[in-house]
Amino acid sequence: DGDDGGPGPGAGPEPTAQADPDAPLRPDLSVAFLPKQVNNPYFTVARGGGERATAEFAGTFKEVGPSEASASSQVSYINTLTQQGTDVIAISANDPGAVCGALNSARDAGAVVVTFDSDTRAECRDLFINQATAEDVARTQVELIAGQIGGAGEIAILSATPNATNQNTWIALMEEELARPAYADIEIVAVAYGNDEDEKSFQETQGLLRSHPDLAGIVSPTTVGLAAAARYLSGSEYAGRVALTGLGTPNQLRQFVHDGTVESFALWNPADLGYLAAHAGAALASGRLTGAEGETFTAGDLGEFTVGPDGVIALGPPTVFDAATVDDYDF
Amino acid sequence: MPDPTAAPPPALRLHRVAKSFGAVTAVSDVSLTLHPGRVHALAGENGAGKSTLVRMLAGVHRPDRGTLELDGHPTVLRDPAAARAAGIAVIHQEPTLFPDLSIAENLYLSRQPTGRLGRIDRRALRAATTAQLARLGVTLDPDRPARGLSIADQQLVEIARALSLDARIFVMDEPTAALSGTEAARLAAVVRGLCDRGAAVLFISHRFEEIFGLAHDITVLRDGRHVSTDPADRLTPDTVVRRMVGRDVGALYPKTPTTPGDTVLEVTGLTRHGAFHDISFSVRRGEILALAGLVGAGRSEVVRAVFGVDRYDAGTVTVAGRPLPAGSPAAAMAAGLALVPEDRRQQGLVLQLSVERNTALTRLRRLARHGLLTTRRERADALHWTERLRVRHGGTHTPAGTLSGGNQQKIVLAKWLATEPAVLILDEPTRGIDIGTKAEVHRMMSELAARGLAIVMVSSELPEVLGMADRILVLHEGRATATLPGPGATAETVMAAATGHPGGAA
Amino acid sequence: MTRAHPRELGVLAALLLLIAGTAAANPRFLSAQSVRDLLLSAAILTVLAAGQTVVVLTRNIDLSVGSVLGLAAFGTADLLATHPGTPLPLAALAGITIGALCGALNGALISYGGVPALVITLGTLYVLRGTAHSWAAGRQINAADLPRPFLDLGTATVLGVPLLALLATAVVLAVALWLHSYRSGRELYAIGSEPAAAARAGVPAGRRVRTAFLLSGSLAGLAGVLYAARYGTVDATAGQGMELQVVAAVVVGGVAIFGGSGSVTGAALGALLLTCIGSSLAVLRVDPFWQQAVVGALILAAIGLDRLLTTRLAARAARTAPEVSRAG
Amino acid sequence: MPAEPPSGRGAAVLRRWDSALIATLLLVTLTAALAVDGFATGRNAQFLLLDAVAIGLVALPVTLIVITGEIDLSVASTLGLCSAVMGQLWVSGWPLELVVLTAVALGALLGAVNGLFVTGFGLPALAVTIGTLAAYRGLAFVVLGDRAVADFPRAWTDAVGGTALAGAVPAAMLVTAVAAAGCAVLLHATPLGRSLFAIGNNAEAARFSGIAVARTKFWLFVSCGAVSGLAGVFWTLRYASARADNGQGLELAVVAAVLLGGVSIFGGRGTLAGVCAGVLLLVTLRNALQLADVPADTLDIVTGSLLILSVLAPRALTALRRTPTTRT
Ligand SMILES: Nc1ncnc2c1ncn2[C@@H]1O[C@H](COP(=O)(O)OP(=O)(O)OP(=O)(O)O)[C@@H](O)[C@H]1O
Ligand SMILES: Nc1ncnc2c1ncn2[C@@H]1O[C@H](COP(=O)(O)OP(=O)(O)OP(=O)(O)O)[C@@H](O)[C@H]1O
Ligand SMILES: [Mg+2]
Ligand SMILES: [Mg+2]
Repeated sequence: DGDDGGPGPGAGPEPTAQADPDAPLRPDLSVAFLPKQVNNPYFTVARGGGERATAEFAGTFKEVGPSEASASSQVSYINTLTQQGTDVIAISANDPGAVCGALNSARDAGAVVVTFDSDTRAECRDLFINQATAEDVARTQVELIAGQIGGAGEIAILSATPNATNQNTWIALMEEELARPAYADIEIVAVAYGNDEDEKSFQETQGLLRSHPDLAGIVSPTTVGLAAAARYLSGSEYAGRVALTGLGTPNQLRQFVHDGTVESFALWNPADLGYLAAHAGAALASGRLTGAEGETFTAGDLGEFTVGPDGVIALGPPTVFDAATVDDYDF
Repeated sequence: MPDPTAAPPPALRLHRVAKSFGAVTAVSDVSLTLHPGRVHALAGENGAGKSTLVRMLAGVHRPDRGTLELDGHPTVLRDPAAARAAGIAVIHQEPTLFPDLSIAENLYLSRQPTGRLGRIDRRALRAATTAQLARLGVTLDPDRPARGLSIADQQLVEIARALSLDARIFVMDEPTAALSGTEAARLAAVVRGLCDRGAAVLFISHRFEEIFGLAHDITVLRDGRHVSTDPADRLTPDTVVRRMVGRDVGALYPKTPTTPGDTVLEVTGLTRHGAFHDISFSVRRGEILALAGLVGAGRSEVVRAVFGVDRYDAGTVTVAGRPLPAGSPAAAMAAGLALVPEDRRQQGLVLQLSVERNTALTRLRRLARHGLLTTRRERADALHWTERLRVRHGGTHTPAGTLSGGNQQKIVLAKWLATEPAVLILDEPTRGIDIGTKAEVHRMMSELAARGLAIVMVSSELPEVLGMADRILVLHEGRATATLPGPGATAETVMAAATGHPGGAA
Repeated sequence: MTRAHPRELGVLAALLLLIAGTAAANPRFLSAQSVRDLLLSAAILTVLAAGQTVVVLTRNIDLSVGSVLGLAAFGTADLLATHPGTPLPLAALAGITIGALCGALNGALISYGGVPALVITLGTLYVLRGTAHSWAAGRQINAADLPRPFLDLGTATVLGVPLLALLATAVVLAVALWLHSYRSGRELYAIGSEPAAAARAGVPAGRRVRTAFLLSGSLAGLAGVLYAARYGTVDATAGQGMELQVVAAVVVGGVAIFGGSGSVTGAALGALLLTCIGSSLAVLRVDPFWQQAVVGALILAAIGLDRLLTTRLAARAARTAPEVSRAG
Repeated sequence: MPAEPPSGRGAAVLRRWDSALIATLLLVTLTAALAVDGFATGRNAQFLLLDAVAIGLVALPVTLIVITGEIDLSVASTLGLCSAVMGQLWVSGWPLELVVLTAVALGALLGAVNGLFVTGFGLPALAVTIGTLAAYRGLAFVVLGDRAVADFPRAWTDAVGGTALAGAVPAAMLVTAVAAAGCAVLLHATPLGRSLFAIGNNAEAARFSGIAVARTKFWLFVSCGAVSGLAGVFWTLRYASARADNGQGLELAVVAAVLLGGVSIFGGRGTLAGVCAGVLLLVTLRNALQLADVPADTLDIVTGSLLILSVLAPRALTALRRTPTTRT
């Protein structure tokens, strides 16, 4: 389905001006973060990074957003930001298409738009800050699970909602990765969807174990799913028999890493993601970047980044956490 | 008759109480004294303020002015619980039961016999209920939910509930309105028993034979004001009526003989399992057919099925030669049928809506102009009918629920008379209606019949049946037991058929 | 109420049908661990349904339970995380107290204001959820922040039966006993059956309604504590959207939505049925895109079946009524 | 469900509530215009009115349904399913005119299913529509899965977001306003409207008066479905995105607006002007508070408090005007 986040070829307004890497950063930039949903712990951490970055270039920062993840309420927040004349809008989109009209009005009114975590169609934003390339995420998780189950066995995937775009991209790439000869003995037997709800994730984990008695491992590329599956496994007869890995935050999984339910798992640092998004927005708004492929800029203490094809900047490969390193992080 | 010289102090005294609802003065300056061992009857037209007085004694309304004394002590009844605690048991005019609770719990709610650890003793509860109902000669299953009880059965449960209270003062607001003679007689016996035990009773009825049969004292109210209080033996029905109405009342059953025309309504083999079986009758223009029987005989269910609000399993209904589709009141109305149902509060009226909305409800389309309906038109129409039936109301825009019981009944009559039906079905048309208006209703029925209407009347009042009907169909346990000619029938022949012993009268 | 309970029979039939069907397709659905998981999963919903039943019987409704659960869950977890030394009973009491306060607020607004519960609790649903969010301010409390013994409560078993399930059963039995055998419990039915009659009979309706909401709130608080113990991860969204599930459980369990009839055992069966539907779909590996549609269809089927059984039984009772013999 | 005591002032209080609500709306608008930057601009007014369209449209039939004492919680799911089907048909190459008609017809069909369950089988509407809420949403996922269809023609999406009357009002709002006016006449000045109030207050008496209660309710559910389908079309074109989860959670906002508008949840009372004012008040307040950078938590708290106030205030008004003597 090419109608979601997939960057369309030749889409988007061509950069009109030339980038000037030495342009001074505009003073008093107003930066607004618009997460999928406010009060979501993941985005709270990302906001921390954004706030830190904004303080570095002496802008004003705010976070606004709906209390439940829906595209339509994001639209009304974008409209509000447009009304307020915000300079930088950093958004994690609930729907790649639905927010497009509103974002383009915002850009017409002079704002720059940076997407992070979850992209829109390429023609409605200036830059996308990719937390990790999908290939990296998929490869890391496959490596982790393969190591944990000793390179052979049945595995299952516990995803978020069936319509989560990034989840589905990762799952597809994991399947590709597993098709390589090195993983010939590993087979994905099922994909379950816990809808990012605790109870549903519990039930789906149970269902997986029930319908696949020989299951060797579960990969859950979503923080809620991973935490719920870990909690369920740790208290059930399957503890220690079924391996578990995926994407999760160190704080959520510390307990289960220490009690042996989860050997290792991966994630990027959401704070860095927010930090990078804010800096990229400032660079755009000041004319240091236009979003064209090949441009480079420095994002505070994270160092230098290069704009890739379709205006995508990658944060870097995800970090792997295990018993030795999990206590070094706090998010 | 108890000896008046040895009269103990009054059990209850109301002194110059008054009560208004907005602009409507329901009761003004009424005093009333109830003595232990005496039955005090309250008489008055519909809307005279009787039920309002009752509600004050029940703790439902608080008087605006005036005082209440119990055994000589001034008392304020803040709520129904307080009235009950003070030893006052009330039977309200409109029975209000808990449809989902069993009859036993309806009787003994909050007073259920309890056993160990305060748990309800269900066996004792059932036994007490059976005993209480037996006092009234009623055999209802104590475990049966109250939902679906006929109005009469509801009234009986309401009475049993009040009687089961260990009270010193009993207030009874038209307890017999829905009952037939048998039950009413049994209630009278129970009331006498209560008096003998020293209870004081306030008794309200529109039936004079009951009042004069029971009461020691009679108070007459008019327009919310006290008119007179006298010992019953110094009064006659005529004097009471004159004091109530302020004028003489015409004959109660002014039946004018008519020559019946063509058959309009024909019912053949009507059956509904569990309710009635193989009922057939026909009514001709100008004729009044009465359906008689004991309470619960199934009369109401027959007429409901004919009108289409209830389904039936077999049989046909034909109006003016055309078969009527089952289960459609709208079709019945289009064919010229009208049904004044027995339960005015549930079936007859939308209590929350204004009088004018209620009277218009049967003719919404006819009153509309270009599809639009205005309050002005509804009001003009409602005023016409309320004046014709002499309804006492605080304006046609007031909710129907604020009218007195009898006046509500008149609104139901009005909304159906206004449809100008060819066949008028009346289920207990004069329940709760005062004597003056009753005469009026009867006169109207005669008039309508004379103008060629066919009338089917269900009534539990034998005199009404005998006085008004051209023919009487008697039902017993869902089956027709006799068809009697109106003029020739006597109370005995009807009762014989109603109890299942037609004795060759058919 | 002393007769057989046809309303519960309907749900029970639906439940057995579902279990039999699933077990036929996958026998492991009846394994010890599986049954344990099922009971565990149903426990929280059951506790909520018990409270909701009491409220619905009085012709009211409590839509705020999901938000109350969230607030209590977060409160308890926050307390335990910031004061790790807090004795567990005290922490549980704190959660229940939060719930009780919310319930008392609902009850007071409804009974003193004389206003419809649906509107008030829809309002407090928003208000309490907003409060939980501003309290949590995006924080999440994780398993590592919670004391081990507290987390163990969520998984502990007594003689192989999950502790949480036992607790839920105890709650249901206690409420059932109260509703069935105590005067005040019967008064709840009376209030819901016909408020006007209850007023005339001198039933202290206001007090009873307040009690019902207090109970519902407290049980939602308890459910919040159980939630925190079971899932180990709590943020301000805990229990979001739960209200519709609870109402569905109660209604499926045969409690009349307009009050006056139904039983808490029926509601508990309803909760079990709903949970079972979720588990069955997971075990049967029903296409994820179909799952929600099937849940909806099964809810409809359950209430339909219940209605069918009820009317059948009523019809049979009417036909065998003593007064009138049946037509030949 | 005669839960409301027959009060002589019911209608009058309601009328006063309408005017109070409209006054509040004007006050909020005026205050926001003076105090909130960017509120009093033509563009913001456009945004605001566009935001009100979906809620406002769906609130109309829901108002009628609630006045008859029923409820429809499945409206948002119907919207979602119609949107999903619209997307699916569009990608499979149907002409858009036909797609739109099909979506509306589908909505009517879904409403008919609700109506059949409620009037045909006599099941409580709350229970039925909680079931179809899940079922329809689930079917939306079955139809469109995780896909989003976005490539609707610009001409259509622009038309939906476009303006009429010389750019003064969004065209969609104009349509909604006309529909609202039509509904108001229907409800307050036609035989059908009168019978809706009668049904809501006492369905039995309405049936005894020759009103086809079941048939009326059935058609109300059908039209509610059709309007929800229309709202789905609007939603899809407005956001240029057909998705299975479109409009999720809208049902509570709609019910909140209807109740805020003074419609009694027990049926039989309410005005359409009140509901319109309720919708606009909710949307305006949200818009103004968002512009004032009030966080989402506080928005929820304000919305909830407003709902609670909406029922408590008329009571307080009545209580002030008459001393409590009646307790029927
Ligand atoms: N709640 C109320 N609000 C407004 N008016 C009321 C209310 N209750 C009673 N009234 C008015 O008070 C007057 C007296 O009514 P009441 O019910 O006491 O009459 P009643 O003597 O019992 O008549 P009936 O014989 O018809 O039962 C009537 O005009 C009635 O409309
Ligand atoms: N909806 C119902 N459900 C169950 N039983 C009912 C229902 N309606 C009436 N009954 C019972 O059916 C019997 C016949 O009632 P019906 O009202 O037709 O009697 P009736 O001859 O009109 O007497 P009444 O004087 O009480 O009106 C009664 O025993 C009544 O309790
Ligand atoms: Mg009276
Ligand atoms: Mg009858």
